[in-house]
Amino acid sequence: MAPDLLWTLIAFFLTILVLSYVLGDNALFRMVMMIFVGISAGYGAVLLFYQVIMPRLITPLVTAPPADRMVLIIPAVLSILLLFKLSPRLSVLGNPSMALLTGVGAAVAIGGAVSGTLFGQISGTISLFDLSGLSSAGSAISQLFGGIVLLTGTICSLAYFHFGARKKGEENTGAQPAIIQLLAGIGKVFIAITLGALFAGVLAASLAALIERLDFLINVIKPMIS
Amino acid sequence: MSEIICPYCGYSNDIDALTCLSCKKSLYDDVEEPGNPPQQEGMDWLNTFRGFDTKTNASTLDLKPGDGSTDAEPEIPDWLARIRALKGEEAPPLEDESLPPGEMPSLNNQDADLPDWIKEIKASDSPQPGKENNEDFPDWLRNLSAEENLAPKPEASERSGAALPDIPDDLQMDEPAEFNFDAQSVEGNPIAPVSPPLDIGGLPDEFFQELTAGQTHAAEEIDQPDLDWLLERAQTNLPQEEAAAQPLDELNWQDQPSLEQPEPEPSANESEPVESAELPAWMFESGEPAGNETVESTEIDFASLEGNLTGTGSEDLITTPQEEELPDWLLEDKAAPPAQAPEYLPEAPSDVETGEMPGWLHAVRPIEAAAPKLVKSEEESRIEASGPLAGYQGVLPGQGVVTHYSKPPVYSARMQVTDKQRIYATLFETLIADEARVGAPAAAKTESSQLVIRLAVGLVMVVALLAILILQPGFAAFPTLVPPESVAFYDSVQTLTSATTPPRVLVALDYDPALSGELRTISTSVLEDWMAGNSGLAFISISPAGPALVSELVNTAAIQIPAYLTAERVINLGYLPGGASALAALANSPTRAAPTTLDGLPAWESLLLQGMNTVADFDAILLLTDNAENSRTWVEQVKPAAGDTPLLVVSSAQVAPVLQPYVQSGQISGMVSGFTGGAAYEQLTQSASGPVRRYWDAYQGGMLLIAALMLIGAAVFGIKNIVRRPK
Amino acid sequence: MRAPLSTAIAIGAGVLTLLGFFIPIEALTSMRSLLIEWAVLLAGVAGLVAIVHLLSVHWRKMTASHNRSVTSAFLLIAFGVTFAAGMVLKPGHPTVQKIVTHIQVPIEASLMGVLAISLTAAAIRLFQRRGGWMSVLFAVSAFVFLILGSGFLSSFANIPVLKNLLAAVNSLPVAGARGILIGVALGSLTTGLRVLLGTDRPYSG
Amino acid sequence: MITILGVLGLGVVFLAAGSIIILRMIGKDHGQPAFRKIAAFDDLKKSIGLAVENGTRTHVTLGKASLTQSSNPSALAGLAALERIARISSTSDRPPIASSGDGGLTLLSQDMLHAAYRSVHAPELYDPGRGRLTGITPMSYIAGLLPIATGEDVSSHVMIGNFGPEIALVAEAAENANAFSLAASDSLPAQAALFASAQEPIIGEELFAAPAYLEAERSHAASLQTQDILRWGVIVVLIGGAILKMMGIL
Repeated sequence: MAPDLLWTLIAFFLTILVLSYVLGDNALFRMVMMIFVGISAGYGAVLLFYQVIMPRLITPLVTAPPADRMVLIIPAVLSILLLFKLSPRLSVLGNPSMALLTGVGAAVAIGGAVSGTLFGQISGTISLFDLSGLSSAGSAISQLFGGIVLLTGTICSLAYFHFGARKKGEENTGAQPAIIQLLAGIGKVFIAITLGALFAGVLAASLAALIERLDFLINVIKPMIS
Repeated sequence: MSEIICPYCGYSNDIDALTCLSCKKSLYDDVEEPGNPPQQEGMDWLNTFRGFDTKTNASTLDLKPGDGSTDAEPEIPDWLARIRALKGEEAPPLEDESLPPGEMPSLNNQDADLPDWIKEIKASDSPQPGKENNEDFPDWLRNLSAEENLAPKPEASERSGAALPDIPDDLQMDEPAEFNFDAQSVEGNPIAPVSPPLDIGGLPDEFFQELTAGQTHAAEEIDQPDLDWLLERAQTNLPQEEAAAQPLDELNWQDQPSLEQPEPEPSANESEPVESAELPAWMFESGEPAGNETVESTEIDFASLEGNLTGTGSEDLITTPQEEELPDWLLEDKAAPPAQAPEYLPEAPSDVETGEMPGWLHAVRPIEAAAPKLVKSEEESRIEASGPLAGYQGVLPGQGVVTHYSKPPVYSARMQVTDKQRIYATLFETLIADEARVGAPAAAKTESSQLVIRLAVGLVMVVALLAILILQPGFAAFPTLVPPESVAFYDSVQTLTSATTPPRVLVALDYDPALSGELRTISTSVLEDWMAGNSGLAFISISPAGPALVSELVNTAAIQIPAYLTAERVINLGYLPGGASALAALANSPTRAAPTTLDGLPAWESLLLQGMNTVADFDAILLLTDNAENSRTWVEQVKPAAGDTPLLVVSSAQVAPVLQPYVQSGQISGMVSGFTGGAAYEQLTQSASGPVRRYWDAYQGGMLLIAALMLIGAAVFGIKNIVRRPK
Repeated sequence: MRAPLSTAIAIGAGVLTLLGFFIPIEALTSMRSLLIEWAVLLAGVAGLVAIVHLLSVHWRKMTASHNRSVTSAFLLIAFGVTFAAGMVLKPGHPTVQKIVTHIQVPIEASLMGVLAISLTAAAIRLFQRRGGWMSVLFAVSAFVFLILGSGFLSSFANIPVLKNLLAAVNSLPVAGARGILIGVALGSLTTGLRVLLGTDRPYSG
Repeated sequence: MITILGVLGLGVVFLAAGSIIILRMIGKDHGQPAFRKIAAFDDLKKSIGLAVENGTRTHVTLGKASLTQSSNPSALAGLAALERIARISSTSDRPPIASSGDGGLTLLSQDMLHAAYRSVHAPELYDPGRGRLTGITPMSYIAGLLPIATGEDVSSHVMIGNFGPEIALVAEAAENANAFSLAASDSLPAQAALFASAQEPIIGEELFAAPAYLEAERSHAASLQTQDILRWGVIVVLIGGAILKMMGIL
């Protein structure tokens, strides 16, 4: 049997077994899931070794000039300390490595949130009100109208998430001021529309995947039949 | 994966292990120890929750025979073990307690409130004189009674006076909102009642000591008549719904005035041990042999105590501690060798001296007050008889729980029921059983309907799509309305590929294999156009599986452009780990972020990438993505570094709405998203045999089918909701 | 204070990276790049450690005396074969890539296909699970965008009113998306800051 | 050279940090601030309590975001919630299990469980086997979650982190197993999928409120208050910016 045909048959049967989940959870499906987890972990481990550990640690430690090697000693030590996480007793030794990872991760997240999303979305919303360079009054009005609708939606969606509530003595009433309730009510409408649109998008993407798989099955069976 | 956590080393042991595989210590000694600190941890809502539990959580009471199976034994939660331990500690004094005449008939005060049929039954029995005499109680006990009678009492009397069909409602009145099992179970969540498996191992030794002590007392001191009233009192101790739900052969209680208490009253229950030695005639009716009675009374005392401890709850309706339904552990404990009893006996004299706290007072003290003291005094009083610690006081008992474990004796519990009683009982039982089963069928119904819907939807969709894919009916018109972002995308590609020098494009592959079906289909046409312009393509993958997907994608696209030399014009920079951070590094210095090819060769010295140092040196950046977050990072961190280099995006339909703002703000120069975008692009390129065109019928058919199914579902369940609302 | 050394490292590394993000001074930006490189390396090592842990968990399941999990054996075998092949042949080798394209891709794509069915079933049962006008709006919006996404209406593109209407409807989700994204950004900011302020110390195990 | 955006960014960061510190200090004197009711979190509390009472398990899954990704705060919020849940349910015979789709997160979840048990003086309850990596790719992570959803006596699933829409498969499996599921993600497609399939979906920013609503440390409440302050700041900037842009000043 040609190797390509063998690979195709493997893919064919795996597709069938996974699609059998439509009929309900079953032992074969669970078996395939475990194989899948194992294979992806194996491939991931190989990639991590060849694409991360080797080029970023081992190779430079061997080939880099002495000055760079001195710098590399720190991540090397931290990496070794991280290996202690495999032992419940000694796992505390890996905490400094995890601390560095968490600290840098938090900073990256803050940077992305502020300069990326926050500023990006605010400037994106404001730019809708840039009426300069519009040819006609009609287009200016329509853009202005569109801008106002989007601005209202954005503001109300933000207001919907307001957490603060009134306190009666020590008791949390959970009630919010009327104006926030009003804005939140409008915000809910926009959020529901957005989630609905995204849901349709997710359905479209997954439907495309289903169609592609079914087409694959047909293409495998067709030659066998004919 | 069922397991027991070792209280000493925390090792997860198998469900039926008695000793820890790791530290070899018994798993059932004091298992609740580790659990103590969190209770003081100030989690108010959970504390109140737990507080409710000991009063009302019926699921903890579900003493079905099957539950006692040894397989399930180790699964007993600690809290239940604690409750049992407390019950065990309270048990012995009940045997030798005596009650002044005034106490018992406190239940009779409610005659007026009773349903007529119970009054009828009562009329056939000798009435009980006397009233509840609280003066005889110590102050703290009076307060206790007062506290426990606060809220429920008026409602109780009011409701218990109502017609029979109302009774089941009453039974649920004390159930706190948080414990509305029926409501929860309809939602199919874990709040649906669960009967915890029983475990003798989970119980502290004191429990067994008390049990054996209890039996010894029962055997030696309690004479026949006393046993009868104990039986009656035990039954009255049960919450009303428990008693009411007893199977027919257990319903002799109905002709006992003690049962005229239609509402469980903690205070009444607690004061019941304070009964007169001169018991009324009706109390002496018994058809049972002494031996049986002895044990039976003890058992039912435990049951009644359980009633006291766990209070009422909808589950109590179907969990009557009748003889054959008594859990194994209870029967086994009674079968434990009495010889051991004296050694473990607490300092509770069999005959109460004047001025000392009588046994019944032990029994009715608040559990919190009684339990620790009892355990302490007992441990302190115990003197080791043998071994190296011989003569020492307060040594922990050596016996493992297993030594108490033996096959329980079987007791018969025949009760004489008249036809009239049988009719009432059946009626009562049916009413309550229906009430108790409110949640379960609803949940089951929901679950089954959910599975049926899923199966039906699956079959309909798969069959419909297969039919369309096989038949290719061609009913779906290719879109004529092309989104502006797709037009912008097409224009950029055309402009760059028609230039004199072939463009060099950084292709970022940022999708998982899950969506490769969609993205490969869309991007094949796009790549074909780039290849037709002999563009140099440098692929970099953000997802781990990306490098493998690259070769698949390139091979698929190259089939249509045989003249394109993939070996020279395509380079695979492999996987770029690190997500957003790595993208930032790529934006700063691509040569440093992705120095080698997938094969480990120096990438930036190759012919294709020679002289390139920044992402701005590329003629275009093509992002193939199904990931909203990474797309944002590309827009927010890589695009600024790329300067005028256009960022073109081929995206999955699921992220299109998220990327729309960036398209509007011009940060994304052009976008093709989903099959719709792919179809639009193929329309613009006038490609007659594009991959999207092949799937278009199935895609449009599938989308319309899903929309139709949603509409049907909304109509059916929407109408159902509207119809249900008035109820 | 718990884990003072780790807390100091987290705060120090975080603050330096953050400053390098906002203040484009050579010293800070290069320090930021260096720290990010280290973080990426450590994330890779952490990935390997976690994979070893995953294997140990499944080994325990497989060798348990009770409730033994047979499927765990498949996981371990699949891992062993893939890892050995990958280490020997390297990730770029066609055979290793075939493992991805002919085993991983079909399984993932099929699961995505199953998701289409699960989501359709969930959408059908939406009103059984939860009522309220937000659900109604969600369902209406999903229905409308399913029709739009199917390209069914684009056949009527020659109607100008419809064209403008579709354009307006298509831009509506942007408003809600912006609101949610800004909100998430605010949450990310405060959550990240809790780590940099040392009040959240997930690494102090 | 320092850019205006850089200065603005730093300003926002310092403002937020200062606000968290001050509100935290104020909170010590004035007690827990009042927040609006979010039914999902109330149901979560009940569900955890009942899991403890019934001897079943609570499962917390933290998503697939790498710590080096900008979407990691959702996982950090999940970790804070995990710590709280581990404390609450440490009395259970079946302690909670945590799962994730990233190596770093897995190690942090183990650390979190360890810290939680130590804080309730029950370090012996810690078992690293309960902080698991279920898969290294997004879909294999979900594939590894399915057995947990259908087995292991889990009665309550808490999904807080960065997921793809495929998390709906887990929500569905949980529902089939009659388990409670609360799901929150910072990813919009996942939120949409979960809105339809999860019992208790949490929308957008509410994800970051989980620790505060589970009565975790004072700083969590302070950061929620800070979010509110920044929210209204952003709203003012949006309105002001729009007006200035329209007038051609900006």
